Amino acid sequence: MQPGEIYLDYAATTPVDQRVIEAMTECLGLEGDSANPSSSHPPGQRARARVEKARAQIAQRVGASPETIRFTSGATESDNLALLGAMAANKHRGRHLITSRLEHKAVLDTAGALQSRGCTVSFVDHDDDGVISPDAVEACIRDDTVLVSIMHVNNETGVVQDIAAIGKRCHQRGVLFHADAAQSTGKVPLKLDDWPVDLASLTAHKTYGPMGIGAIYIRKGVNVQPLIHGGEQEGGLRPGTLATHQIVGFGEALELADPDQEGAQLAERRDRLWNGLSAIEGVRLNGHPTQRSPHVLNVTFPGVQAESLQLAVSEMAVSTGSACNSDIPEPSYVLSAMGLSDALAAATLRFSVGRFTTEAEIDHVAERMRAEVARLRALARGAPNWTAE
Amino acid sequence: MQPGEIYLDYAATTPVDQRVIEAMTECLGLEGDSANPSSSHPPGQRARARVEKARAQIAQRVGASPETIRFTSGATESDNLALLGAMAANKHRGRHLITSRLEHKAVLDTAGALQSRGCTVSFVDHDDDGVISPDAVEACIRDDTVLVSIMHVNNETGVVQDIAAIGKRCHQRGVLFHADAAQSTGKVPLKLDDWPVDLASLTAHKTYGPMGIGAIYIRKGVNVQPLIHGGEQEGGLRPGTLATHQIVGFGEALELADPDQEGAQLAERRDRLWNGLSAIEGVRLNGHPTQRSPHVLNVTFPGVQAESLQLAVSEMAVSTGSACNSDIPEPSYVLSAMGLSDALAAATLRFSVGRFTTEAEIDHVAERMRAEVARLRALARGAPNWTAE
Amino acid sequence: MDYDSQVRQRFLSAHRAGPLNDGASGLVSGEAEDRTLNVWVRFQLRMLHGAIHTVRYNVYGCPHTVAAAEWTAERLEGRPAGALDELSMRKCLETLGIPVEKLGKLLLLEDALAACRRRLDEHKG
Amino acid sequence: MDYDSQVRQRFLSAHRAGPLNDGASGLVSGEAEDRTLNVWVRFQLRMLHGAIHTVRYNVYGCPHTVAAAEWTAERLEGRPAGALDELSMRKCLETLGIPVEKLGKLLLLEDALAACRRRLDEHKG
Ligand SMILES: Cc1ncc(COP(=O)(O)O)c(C=O)c1O
Ligand SMILES: Cc1ncc(COP(=O)(O)O)c(C=O)c1O
Repeated sequence: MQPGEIYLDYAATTPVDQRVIEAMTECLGLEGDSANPSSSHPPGQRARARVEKARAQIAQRVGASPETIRFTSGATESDNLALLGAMAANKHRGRHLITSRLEHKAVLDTAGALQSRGCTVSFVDHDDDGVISPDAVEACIRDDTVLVSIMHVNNETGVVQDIAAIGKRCHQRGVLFHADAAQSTGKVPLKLDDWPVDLASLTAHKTYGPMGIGAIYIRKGVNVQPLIHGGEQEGGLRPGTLATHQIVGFGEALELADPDQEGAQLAERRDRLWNGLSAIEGVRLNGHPTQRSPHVLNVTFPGVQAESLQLAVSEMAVSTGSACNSDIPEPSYVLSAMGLSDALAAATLRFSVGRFTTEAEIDHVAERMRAEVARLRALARGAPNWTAE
Repeated sequence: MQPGEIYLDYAATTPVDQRVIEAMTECLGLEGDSANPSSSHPPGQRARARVEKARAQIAQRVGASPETIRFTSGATESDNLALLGAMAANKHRGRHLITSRLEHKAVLDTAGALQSRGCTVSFVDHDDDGVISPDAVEACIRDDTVLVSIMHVNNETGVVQDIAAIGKRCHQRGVLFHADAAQSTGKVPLKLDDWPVDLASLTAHKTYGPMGIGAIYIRKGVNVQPLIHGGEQEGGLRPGTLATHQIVGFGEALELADPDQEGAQLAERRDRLWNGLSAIEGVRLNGHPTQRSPHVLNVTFPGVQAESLQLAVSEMAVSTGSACNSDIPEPSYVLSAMGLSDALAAATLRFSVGRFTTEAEIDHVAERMRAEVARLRALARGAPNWTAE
Repeated sequence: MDYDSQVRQRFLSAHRAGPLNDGASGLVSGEAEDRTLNVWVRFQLRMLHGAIHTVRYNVYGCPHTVAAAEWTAERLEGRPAGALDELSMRKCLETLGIPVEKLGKLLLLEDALAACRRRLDEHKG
Repeated sequence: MDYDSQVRQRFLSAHRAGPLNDGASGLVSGEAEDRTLNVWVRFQLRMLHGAIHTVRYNVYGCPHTVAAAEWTAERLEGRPAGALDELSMRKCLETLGIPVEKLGKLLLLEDALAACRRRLDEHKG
């Protein structure tokens, strides 16, 4: 960030923690552990040891055993691998997938790809707060259902699904369960081996680790077909030279992440921000009021356009629409699915707090938001009702 | 590397150049350009600008225009995307693929996956020096041939294929041409837009850039289906959050890479090493004596096992077998395809020199190799002929 | 989104925003809206001796739309009434460096001006 | 490949490598090879008073095979001839921390020892 800028877009990505940068740098130069971790010579073996240490750190943080963790290039790839790979490897069980309309595009578009390959997809309903009930999931299960994919923490609203309860229903009915946990790590505890979860997607860059590295959790005994071929890395499931510095950064980041302690701090910042914003007339908090991750606040400011609000407060990095795809500003499909009108969806900003967010920043943001919403509402004075409904 | 170690495995991976590390670090911490390059706020746009600068740097180095370069997680993924994506997108033209037995596993295993999906694959012949003639490629082309995939520089032997000539035959016959150029950049000049190449695989970590980032070159107008779905990044062809620091490192690395100047320096080191090794009785250089990249030396030491030699000289990082897959020591399929017996293939080491290789290191290596080959040959005195034939 | 400084500056200042005093004489106003484009705009003109003396606007829209409204107001003040027909939003697009995808929204500004023009003609007629 | 220090040390020193002087008396030798496993080994034993006095070997193989040959030679010296039958390569695997995939190669050492044993019996017989 530049001086004077305030970063409140931690749900899009997090700056890499200084301690993580240091660990990564140790693997990069000629003096570092920079050999190929698949090489059999001593420098290769040292790099390999670092990779395996990181795998153990990650496994430990998400409540899994190391051999269930396979590295990928990020949660997008993990989501694809989970859906395409599990559906392909379990064709004999059927060709039916269940997911929701609140998922990340990495799941939704992959579900679309499966449809075009002859699979059928059911979308489970959710309530207006964006919560999916285990009953609703169970009601969608058919004899030919192979997989249910429901995200843990929603990236736009922060709503947390009860994946343990949902997974339980899946397992009772003999169906595989995948959870996209890209937004969870470090904010909400994960107990993957204990929970009835077969597959989970993880990513480093939402938890102060580097972009471009993620992992897939695959419960022992669950069959998944690789998307990428060539080489024996990651048990043949995900070939390609292992990126030591990236993996080490991921491991270090998860070693540092402590949902119990950090979650409370994030919630405190988030609540302070909501306190400051709720003074604005008509503002509305989207998503379940309590079943939510501590880092995200999704707020509608009826009567102003988020794009304008974003430019007005351009010293703050906040997100309009869906963070990962905001190249094209269009109303968020997640908010639309939750019943917001196009106008309200376009009047919504996502604030997401993180490790480096200060109270002073929060107070500044709340004050500036109050002033700019007032200015833009004055600019729009006389506008018809639909703009704010 | 640790003090006293000598790294001669640059074909497996290269340490990241210090200048590249610095550029990467600028994108990592809170003070850096660490936002998501798809975010519409100013820090996001700054990250995006860095990504686009890197794309231009890479394009420039490989003789392409920026919009032909799409980022992937490495050459393994690019090879998969090229083969699976082009075969899928061009089904109407046929289902026949041509490649060679000298390719990297990323191509060979993907060809295998295509076979299991109903495609047919022909393997073009090569001579004992590992050279593939354009005539031989043309002879394999059928009416239903969609794609030919031939690597530029072989990762084990360093043999350079004349991809411009091969591509020309493909284009004359209306067939797409893919070149795996993972080993080329910075060592052998690339002119992708000028050459009759439709698809090419690139990777950063063989050129002093970071592991875990690569690119695919896709000539304008060539259709490729994505492997991974979700999000609009890279024109929808390769979704997933763009890893700014990785991309920036790749760009900076290619900016620094100068095949004309550096190639000569590498060749000089390589020749000095060969000079020192050729004093050993019976040694044999594999691959074409002149049509080769300046960084690789593939040498057979009849009568000794490479695995033993490697442990004997464990202060030097050299490669036995195929670099990227040496988890499991088995005779190199490339050398076998070139006619070496199993025993000779298992008596082979790959030495690969790089930017940081010094003359003193070369001289030390040559001397140590002479001593250890002598010791191990003495150990094996009395062994039958097949061990050295 | 990367905004041209021309857009940014007009959006942030919006000098001519806000309603004219409705009580005054020689006042015409015109509105346009498009719900699917998520835009509403109203121009108010004070006419003096057959010329456009003052322009004010209110707008609900994206930064480009706001900037275009400000630009429009700038351009019209001091011009004869005929300027209402001549003002081109393609010109606006070019001058302010607005992406062409936004033209649909900008054309609503033309609609609002056309409504002003009709009012003016009614007054005369 | 990560070698146990037990393997590394024996491979690097290989104290008992090299042929015994063929001219001397009380010498038996036995070889084994497997081309597909890429291994050849020869043991030479000097017998004295019915016991194994000295063991030497030559070997063409991977570091584990070399280390196992060295270990075998160590273990046999000073033992009665019966030790040739008792020596277990599974024991060697365990002691030196050799991966079980290498057992096939190591069993060739047993074959070479068995050949020695046969020679010994022939001499006696
Ligand atoms: C819920 C969710 N799933 C998947 C992704 C994709 O993750 P990645 O950027 O690691 O590909 C993201 C964020 O981008 C996300 O928030
Ligand atoms: C010729 C060739 N192709 C592909 C690859 C795979 O590249 P990456 O490690 O970037 O996946 C390599 C090296 O690993 C290679 O040498």
